[in-house]
Amino acid sequence: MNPDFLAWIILFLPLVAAGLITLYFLPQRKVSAGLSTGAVIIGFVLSVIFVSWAGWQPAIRESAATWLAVGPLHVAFGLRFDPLSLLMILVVTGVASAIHVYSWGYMHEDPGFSRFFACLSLFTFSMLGIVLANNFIELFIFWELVGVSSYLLISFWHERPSAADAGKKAFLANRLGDFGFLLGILIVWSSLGSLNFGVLQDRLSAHAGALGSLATIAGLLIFCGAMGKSAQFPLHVWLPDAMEGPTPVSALIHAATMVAAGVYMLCRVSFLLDASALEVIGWVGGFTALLSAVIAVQQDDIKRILAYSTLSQLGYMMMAVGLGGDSQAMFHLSTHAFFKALLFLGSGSVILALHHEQNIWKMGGLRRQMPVTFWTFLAATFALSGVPPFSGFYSKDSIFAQATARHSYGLLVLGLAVAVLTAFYMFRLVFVVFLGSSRSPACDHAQESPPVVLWPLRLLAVFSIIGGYIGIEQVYEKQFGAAGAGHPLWQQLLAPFREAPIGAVLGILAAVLGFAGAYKLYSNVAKDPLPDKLGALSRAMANRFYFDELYQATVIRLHDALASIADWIDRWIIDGFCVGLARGGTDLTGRALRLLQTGNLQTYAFLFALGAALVLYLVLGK
Amino acid sequence: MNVGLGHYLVVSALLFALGLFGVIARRNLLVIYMSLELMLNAANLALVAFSRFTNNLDGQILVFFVITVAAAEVSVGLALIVALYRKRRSAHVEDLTAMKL
Amino acid sequence: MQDILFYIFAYLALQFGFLVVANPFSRNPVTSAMFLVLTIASLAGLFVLLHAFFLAAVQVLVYAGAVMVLFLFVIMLLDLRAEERERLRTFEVVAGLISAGAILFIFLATLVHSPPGIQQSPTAEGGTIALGRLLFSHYLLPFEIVSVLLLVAMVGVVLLSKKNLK
Amino acid sequence: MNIALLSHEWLVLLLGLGLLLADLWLPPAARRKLGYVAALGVAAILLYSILFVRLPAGGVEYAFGRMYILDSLALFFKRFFLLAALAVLLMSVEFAAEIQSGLTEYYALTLFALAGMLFACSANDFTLLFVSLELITISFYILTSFQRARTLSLEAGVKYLIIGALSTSFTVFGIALVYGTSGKLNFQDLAAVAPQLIGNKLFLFGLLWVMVGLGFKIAAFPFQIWAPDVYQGAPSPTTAFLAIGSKAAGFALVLRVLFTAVPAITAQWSHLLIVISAVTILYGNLCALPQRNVKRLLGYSSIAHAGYMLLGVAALSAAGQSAILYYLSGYLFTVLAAFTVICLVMRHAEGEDISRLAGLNQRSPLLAAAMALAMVSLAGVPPMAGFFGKFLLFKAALAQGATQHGYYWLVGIAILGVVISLYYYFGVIRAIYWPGNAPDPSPIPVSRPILLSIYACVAGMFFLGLYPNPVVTLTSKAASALQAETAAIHATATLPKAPRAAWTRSLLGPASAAPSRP
Repeated sequence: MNPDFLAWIILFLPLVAAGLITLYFLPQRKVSAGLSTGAVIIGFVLSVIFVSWAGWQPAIRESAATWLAVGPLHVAFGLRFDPLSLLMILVVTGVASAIHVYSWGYMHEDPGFSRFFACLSLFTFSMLGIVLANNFIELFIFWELVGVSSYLLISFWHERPSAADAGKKAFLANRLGDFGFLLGILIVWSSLGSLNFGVLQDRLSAHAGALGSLATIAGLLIFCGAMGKSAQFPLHVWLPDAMEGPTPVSALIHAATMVAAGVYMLCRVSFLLDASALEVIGWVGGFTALLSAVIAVQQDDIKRILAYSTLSQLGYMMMAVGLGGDSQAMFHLSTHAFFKALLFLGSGSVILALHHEQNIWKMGGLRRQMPVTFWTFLAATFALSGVPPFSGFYSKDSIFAQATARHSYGLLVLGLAVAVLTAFYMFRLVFVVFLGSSRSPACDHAQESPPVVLWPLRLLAVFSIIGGYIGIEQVYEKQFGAAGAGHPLWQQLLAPFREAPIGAVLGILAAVLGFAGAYKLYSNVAKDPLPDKLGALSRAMANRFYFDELYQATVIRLHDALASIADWIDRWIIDGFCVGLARGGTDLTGRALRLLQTGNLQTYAFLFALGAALVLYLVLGK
Repeated sequence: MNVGLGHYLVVSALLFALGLFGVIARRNLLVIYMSLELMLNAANLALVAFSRFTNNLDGQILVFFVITVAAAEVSVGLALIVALYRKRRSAHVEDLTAMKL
Repeated sequence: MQDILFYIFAYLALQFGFLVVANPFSRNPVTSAMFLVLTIASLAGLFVLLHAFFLAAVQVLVYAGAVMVLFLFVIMLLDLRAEERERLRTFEVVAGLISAGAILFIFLATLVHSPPGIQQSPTAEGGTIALGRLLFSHYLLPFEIVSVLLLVAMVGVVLLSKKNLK
Repeated sequence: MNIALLSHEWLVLLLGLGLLLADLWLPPAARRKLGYVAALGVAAILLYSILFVRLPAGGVEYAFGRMYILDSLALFFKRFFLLAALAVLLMSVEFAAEIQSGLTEYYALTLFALAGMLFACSANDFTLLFVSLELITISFYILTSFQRARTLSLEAGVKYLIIGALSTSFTVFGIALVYGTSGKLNFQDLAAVAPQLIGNKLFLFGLLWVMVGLGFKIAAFPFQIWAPDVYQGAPSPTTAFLAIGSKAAGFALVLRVLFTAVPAITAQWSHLLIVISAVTILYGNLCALPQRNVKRLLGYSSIAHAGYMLLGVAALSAAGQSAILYYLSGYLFTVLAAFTVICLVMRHAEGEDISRLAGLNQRSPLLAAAMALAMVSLAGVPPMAGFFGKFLLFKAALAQGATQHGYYWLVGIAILGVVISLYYYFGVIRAIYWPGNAPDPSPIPVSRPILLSIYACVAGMFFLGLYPNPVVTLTSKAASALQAETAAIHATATLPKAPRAAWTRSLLGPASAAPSRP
């Protein structure tokens, strides 16, 4: 049997599960969950088997069936196997498996249990489709399917108006980007005459300037699609609202799948992007990273902090793409998938324990009641902040190294600033939620989550720790050329210091700086007994206090102000004004135009005759 | 000046314009309907004139069809107006604005 | 002689047509209907001048005879005394003048720009035999369709004007 | 002359007459079921058409002296109309309670309108065009005003009647001018002389007014003004048939006239077509935005969809024409699904406000899903049919962009229209799934035939969106017929008179001399 067959099974298993659940098993909760989870776990196992058979060969292979032939346009429904897609199916099925298992515990009480799993399976199917697609049309269709299924998931609790609105907002923002994307696809098709990625790459490498003057526009239009899906400025408004969905959905959307799709797609078609398009992409990414990191500092809702953190990390990935570092972007995407899924599932565990409390100032001291959640969350925090030897350090460092190599010092500084902020807000979160003493009675009675929730956390924690040096980057480098030779594990552990010492050291410094800031501010804010004991201490402590206040007065004030401004811009200018103006404008035009429709027959006859005269004039008047 | 095709066309166009004016300016449905008949007659005149001057009887056949169709249309239209009058006690156009915007 | 007759019939048709749509003395639909009969009769005269004898007869029989009688029946049936007070409104008159004028202007300009350039001596005779032959040979299909159309109209009229709904 | 050539039309007419006759003997209680008989009959004709009707080797056959044409385009449309009528008839049976009198006549008139459409798509001559258009239009006048007890229905009927008659007079005047300047009524004969008439403004004048009449049928700007009122007031099955059948018949004739009769002139009208298409799209979508009545909303949306399809006309290419046919196929399933749901949900309600859809999800999950999918497809979201149709249309227009940049603008505006339309389509979906308290929480019974019809529509939407290849092959073959036949005729001989004489003789018998036509 042709092993390619396995890949088709991997792709369609979740769809079959979703179909079976909707058609037959909606009342049987256990069966639906079992089907859905089984499909994705089997998918993961099959992916491992398939990958071990296919190997990480850079050779590009496809498995295709003719799907559409319109004149010169020949579109096949095909799967593309190269290191990029193979690794991604591992990541997607892996992370999705963990989330499915976790959902079994998390959603247990929900009446829409079966429906939830059906949507989850549909979502997994669409995401796998994006990863495996071998041409633009197929990609676009799965791309839209992801949009639809995310709409279903975000507005899963559709009886809440806020959830329904969030779903609609996500869908519309995505569609706005997608139309640019579709236009870009059409331009590429009309100038290069094919939609297959392999063929496109060949044609472009044969004639570098084949796209001509349209190259930049096409690149930017394609980036529009990524902007919507990966929530880049100014289309980022939907992502924080998308927190209205159940927590496993947030984890799925934020970690390996939906938002990653934009970055993945750009890497998939990076050969289409020319220098000026890349420049724009890089700076949009950098700006998004900074903006959302600043906003994250001001948030009190645990899931919102993580949402803005996702935005900011996506900004990193976009920045890497803009710097021409596709393998670095994908590397960060992969490690981010693990630790961000972990963070979300950890926060879900906390929220569950506190009976759906999401405000971090009503938490505290959860370290004792929830040790597993705490330690895994901490591991993810270290990874996100870029502390060696956690995975995030390696991937983030590779981006800094790329910036240094490209002499893009502007973006490097931006990236470092974001790194400082990242460490700051993440440790603030850890200090407030897990350390210190409890701030509400719920915290005292909190209990560790059931094992079905904890095992996914443990599994993801392992990957968040070791993800940086198990060869992920090497796989991507095989895809994008410049493959380094495989190194033993211990050498990879130290690789950043050997290959790009400046970036590595600066990265660690940034993390330390952020940590120090958070420690100074937030270990005091908590009602720890520690400050009381040390309160008797003399000048040194007073000085320290004074320093803290200074810090508070200047840096944090400024910080606060900046954050509020950014938040304000986000809320009013982008979300309110621009979107509002566009909506209001069209609405008004609609109402004005409708006045023509007076309902009076004579007016109708008049307009009809006038129209006939107009048409005559347009043609004969010349 | 000899009367030619052009003359007939001008008369036909004038009649057409008169009918159009009536459709737009009058408010009684019956009169509007008569104006529409006027427009159709204008078109018929043009067809007959063309038929005569191009030595081709197809135009006259077409007029035959137009007259038949117009008769059918008139009967349906008048029945409709009667039905509406029974319901609303009015054959005025302004009373027909339940649906708008 | 024929030219003079053309001018007479054309003038009559236009004059009566004007009285149909914009009679300055009466807004009564009956008056409009009567003038429409006269317009149609004048047009029949023009048809005769164009040697369309059969159509001239049909015009008088079907249009002036049948269709207009139908109109008059309906007017009597509806008892539209209130309609007599209908006034023309400025807006509607202006709207009508603008659109009808625009279309007329464009048509005349077109006619001047490209006059129909057929100047051979007209010979077509619209006799009953010639038309009948054509109608039942080449134009048999539309003829049959029109018969269906008349059936449709009949069914529709019966349904729409039936007194009781059950 | 092959009698079997017109078999679709004959059979449909016979079915309609049979229904009218059956009505005389049947007890009133059984009349409702006659709708199923009609539907069954249409299904049988459709089956017959698919199984037994084959085109000859040349791909085209003529009748009545090339007045009637049967080619792949006509056959495509005939099956299309039969399918549409089938669903509409099933819908009518559900709607029967709302029609006080003349139920059988309602079915029969639907069939006669269908016959008109079948003739229209085979029209190869202005006479047949006029007569078949009138058959459709007059049937629709009656069908629109069928609910005599409802003032709205009568008002819609009168509005449709007056504007329709206005458009008829324009069309007839247009035909007169075309005929007078060219001396031809046959499309292919016209194609031979049209290139010499490019400069003749009187000819262009006539042609434009013929297009005014067709523009009225498809509800293109600036002749769209009647559509919302009529869609709103007409009985729901009529609205569905109007949205699908009447519009498609209009497009069939637009394609025949523009691309068979006067391709040389159409080629010069790209500007006009681009402007009309763009304005139609914007008008329909913008006006639909603040709309609360679902049927009226679909009326405006149908204007917008006419605009999208005009994009394919404006593209002036076989790809564009094929895309129109594809789009129509998707539109068929989508609109039928939407109207079937509206018909079932709103049949007892006056005023089809969107809020009436609230709680539909609880009342009937199947109807809710069908309606939501239809809206998604109308909005052009993959993987539904609407997406692929739009994709093909945009692609066809962009392919012409190199020659004229207006096409880029047109596609840009069309995409803008799509984005605007999302708001109101999702408003409908939102209303369906909005929890709130439903005005009438009782579950909606769905009969078996309607169930079948809805399943078929949903399957069609998915099929056209997911596996377009078979239909694309079909539509591109049908579209290629438009010009190929003209070319074939003018290549073989100068034969405008030959077939006519032969057929006349065969009818009148050898004894009668063929009349010498002056």
